Amino acid sequence: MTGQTHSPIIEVAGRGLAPIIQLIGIYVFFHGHYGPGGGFQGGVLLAAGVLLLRMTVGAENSQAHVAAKRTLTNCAIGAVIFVGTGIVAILGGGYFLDYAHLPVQWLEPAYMRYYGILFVELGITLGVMTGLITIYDDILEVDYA
Amino acid sequence: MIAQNSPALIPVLYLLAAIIIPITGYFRAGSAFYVAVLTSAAVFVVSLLGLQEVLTNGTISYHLAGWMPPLGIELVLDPLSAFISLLISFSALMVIIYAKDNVAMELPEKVMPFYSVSMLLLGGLAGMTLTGDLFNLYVFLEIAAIAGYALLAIGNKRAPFSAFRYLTLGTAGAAFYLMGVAFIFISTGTLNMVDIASVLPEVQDQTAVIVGLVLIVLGLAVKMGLFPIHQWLPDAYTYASSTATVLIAPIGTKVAAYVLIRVLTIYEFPTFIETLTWVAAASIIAGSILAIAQKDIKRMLAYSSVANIGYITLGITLANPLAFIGALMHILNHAMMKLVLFMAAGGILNKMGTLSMSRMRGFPTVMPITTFAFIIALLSMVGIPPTGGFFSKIYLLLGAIETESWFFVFAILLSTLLAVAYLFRFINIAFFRPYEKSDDKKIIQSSELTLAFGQVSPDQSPKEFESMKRNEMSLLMLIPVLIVAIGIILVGVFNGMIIQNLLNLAIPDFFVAYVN
Amino acid sequence: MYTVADLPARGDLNAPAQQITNAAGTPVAGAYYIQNAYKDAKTPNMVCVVLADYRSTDTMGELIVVFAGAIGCFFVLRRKRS
Amino acid sequence: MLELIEGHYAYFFLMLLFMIGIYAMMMKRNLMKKIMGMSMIQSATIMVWIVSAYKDGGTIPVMDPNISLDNPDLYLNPLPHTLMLTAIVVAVVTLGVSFALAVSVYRNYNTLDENELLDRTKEQ
Amino acid sequence: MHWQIEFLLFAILIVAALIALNLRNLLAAVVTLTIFSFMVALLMISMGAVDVGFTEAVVGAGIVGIYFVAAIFKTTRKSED
Repeated sequence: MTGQTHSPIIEVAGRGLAPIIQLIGIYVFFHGHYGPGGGFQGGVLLAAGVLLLRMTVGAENSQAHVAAKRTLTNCAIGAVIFVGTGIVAILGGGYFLDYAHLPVQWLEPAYMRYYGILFVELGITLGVMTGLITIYDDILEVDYA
Repeated sequence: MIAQNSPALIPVLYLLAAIIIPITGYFRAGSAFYVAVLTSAAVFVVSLLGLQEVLTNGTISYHLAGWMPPLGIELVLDPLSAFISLLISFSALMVIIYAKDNVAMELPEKVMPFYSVSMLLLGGLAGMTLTGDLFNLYVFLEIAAIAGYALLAIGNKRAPFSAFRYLTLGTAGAAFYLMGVAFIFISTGTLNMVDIASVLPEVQDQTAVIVGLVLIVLGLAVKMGLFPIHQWLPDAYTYASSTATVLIAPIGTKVAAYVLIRVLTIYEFPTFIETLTWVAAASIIAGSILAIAQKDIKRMLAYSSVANIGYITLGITLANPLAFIGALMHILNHAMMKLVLFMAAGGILNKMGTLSMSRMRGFPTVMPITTFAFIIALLSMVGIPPTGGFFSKIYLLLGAIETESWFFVFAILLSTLLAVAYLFRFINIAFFRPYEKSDDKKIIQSSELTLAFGQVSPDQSPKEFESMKRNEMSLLMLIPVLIVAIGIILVGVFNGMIIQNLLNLAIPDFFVAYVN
Repeated sequence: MYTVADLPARGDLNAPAQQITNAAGTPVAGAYYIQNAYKDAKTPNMVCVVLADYRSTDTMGELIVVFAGAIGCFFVLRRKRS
Repeated sequence: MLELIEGHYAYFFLMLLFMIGIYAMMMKRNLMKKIMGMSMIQSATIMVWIVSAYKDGGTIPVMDPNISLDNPDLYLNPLPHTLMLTAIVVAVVTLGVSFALAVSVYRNYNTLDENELLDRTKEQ
Repeated sequence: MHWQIEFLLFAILIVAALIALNLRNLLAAVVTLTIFSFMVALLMISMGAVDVGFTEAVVGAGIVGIYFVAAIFKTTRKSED
């Protein structure tokens, strides 16, 4: 499973499907405000695309797509985006995670919440995607050096 | 501003440190420790400020995301939660300082993730302490639990399996908790604790509400390690690395006990909770008896944890002010005792290479200062007057006598006698068995981590050996042990002050306020 | 098992969780969210608003849990290659 | 009686599922089977919340310009949905950590059978 | 008509759970568990929780399945009970 498969059909199908899954993931992420979807589902779909590549073309060959040694750091960055937003809101004089006190005063509060949600969901997407890939890599001991 | 925001800052700073550590660790591996120490110190200061704010201006209710409580999530910093969060941040600071040398010795390859995971554990526990929302409590509980599983899984060969058993039990406990919350939510329509308390008189006679409480208590009992479901605790504590045990043992189970107080406060301590008192009494007796039968120090301490969590639960469920103060005092005392005992045990394991009681001969001459701290903590566990343990037991006893429940008085006294037994067993082995020459050989052979003993050969002259035998823990490990050991005595001396100024305020309103 | 029979029936509009104000007079969160989610954040998907605004701390906890799982697995499983 | 069943059959099924999960966690000897039982318990708990959010005649909690927002009876309750979104994530990550521990156990003992593991941990 | 479909889904759910627990071959059990997850997702959608149903479908049938297969690949495929 960590190695490359020997069947060309599987490999071609994997290579072809993974970008489509990831495209759907991005769509789902941005569609979250208007219908079912959002940061978490988008992140899971993006992660599923990467895992499909990991399984079909082999862990070594898919390193160029998402490197195993960077996933944990990226997951942390995703979480920092979320927690950092909250801290910035405290510095802006509000409660923790109060988007109405973010330092972008030219927007009216409702739209600040709108973009605040979008920004936070960006953090969720990045964090969930890389976090799930990290767990998979660790279970299968994908080499990361 | 810091004091006003302290309810949010206490957990969030820990979590922020946890996620910053991998990022800085990616560039410089050695930075993890400094981030962790700085954060623990900062949180300690913040929780001190928060406590001061609470004592002067009353309870802080912090509305996360700026929404009023039934809509948003509320964090509550009242005297009780301020007390517990101060305790958490204090022991966190001590443990993180202590951990530096120990982690470098025990887990040299995993320094960075260790600090990150321990920060997650602390953040989860602090969040559990402060939150006023039942579902948010579940989220923080899971953060703490996942960090705990990971920490306990590193250790000797048997550690992953014991951690796995803890995981299955803990997940079942969390599922029970969530199911209980679901029943309460369906019957009351709200998740905020204050709100539930105000709705509860209308729906009190529905079975769903009561079963919800029972399920929540069952879920928490797993986390606390009460008697019938305590099996995960000794295994997990014994096989894990000593740093992880030091981090989890003093505060992990106590926070679950504290959450029990919070949940029972919603219900104003219903009478059917008396069953739990009997469970607690069984826990005290069984824990003490099993502790005596153990050969390994860490295992003995783990079983005595079961007994002590029994004391705390007993104090909570007796539901009168005296016993309640006793329980809170015991949370403080027991956390400090376990801090010293497990820290010392970690040092012993590193220097002597063994934790088996029967091979402790000569241990006082090798590590005199550690022995001093160890004995103080054991005295506190038994309840000898100048130490803090005496006063918490006195309050528990007074509480039990006030409700005229003589069986519980008997259980506390019996357990004290048993505690004396294991104290003397240790003293007997450590001080009164003659120190034999052959023991040196044993120590040398058994200790793989030996640093100073490495050059000593058994054939050297006794005098030469005497001078090289002193093998204390490193200074960075010794300082926290001594601070906490002195703290135990200080808590004993100033117990009246602590109770009057802090714990009296923490008693729920429906108990008659106890004036010292 | 016996307890669930005592719960409000499924889809019951009179269940406590579906009211506008509860027995003690405080607003019930669910109904408030439905009425005000669009006003407060201009976002039609109520679940999204509740997730990322009203109860954003839960979501932060969720993300931290994912991170905890990732670093927990890293801590438990990853070892230096010789 | 029939009303009771019609209103509550979902709860009964879910309690049954919860029992099955508990049974699997206690009785099954293979660690993977225990993990499966764990995921069943979590699913059952999540479903109980979802059932509690259902309203007769309510639509999904996404704003529809044709349906008035003022009458909350016309939309499902979004709160349990949100909470369960979080709970699902937590469940998945717990499963991930449990796999990590199971793999770690297998590395040390080369078996996943609980009885054998208990024997081997005792004899040392 | 609505509640009959739901009843059927619940029945499949329970049966899938029991089969997953009783299969000796862990890989087959995992596939059955994926069916179980998918039934849960369908039930959620039939109760109007589209977001949650979507998540459960993506997670339960996708990620958890992958993790299970990965863990079984790393350990063993046979089960004693």
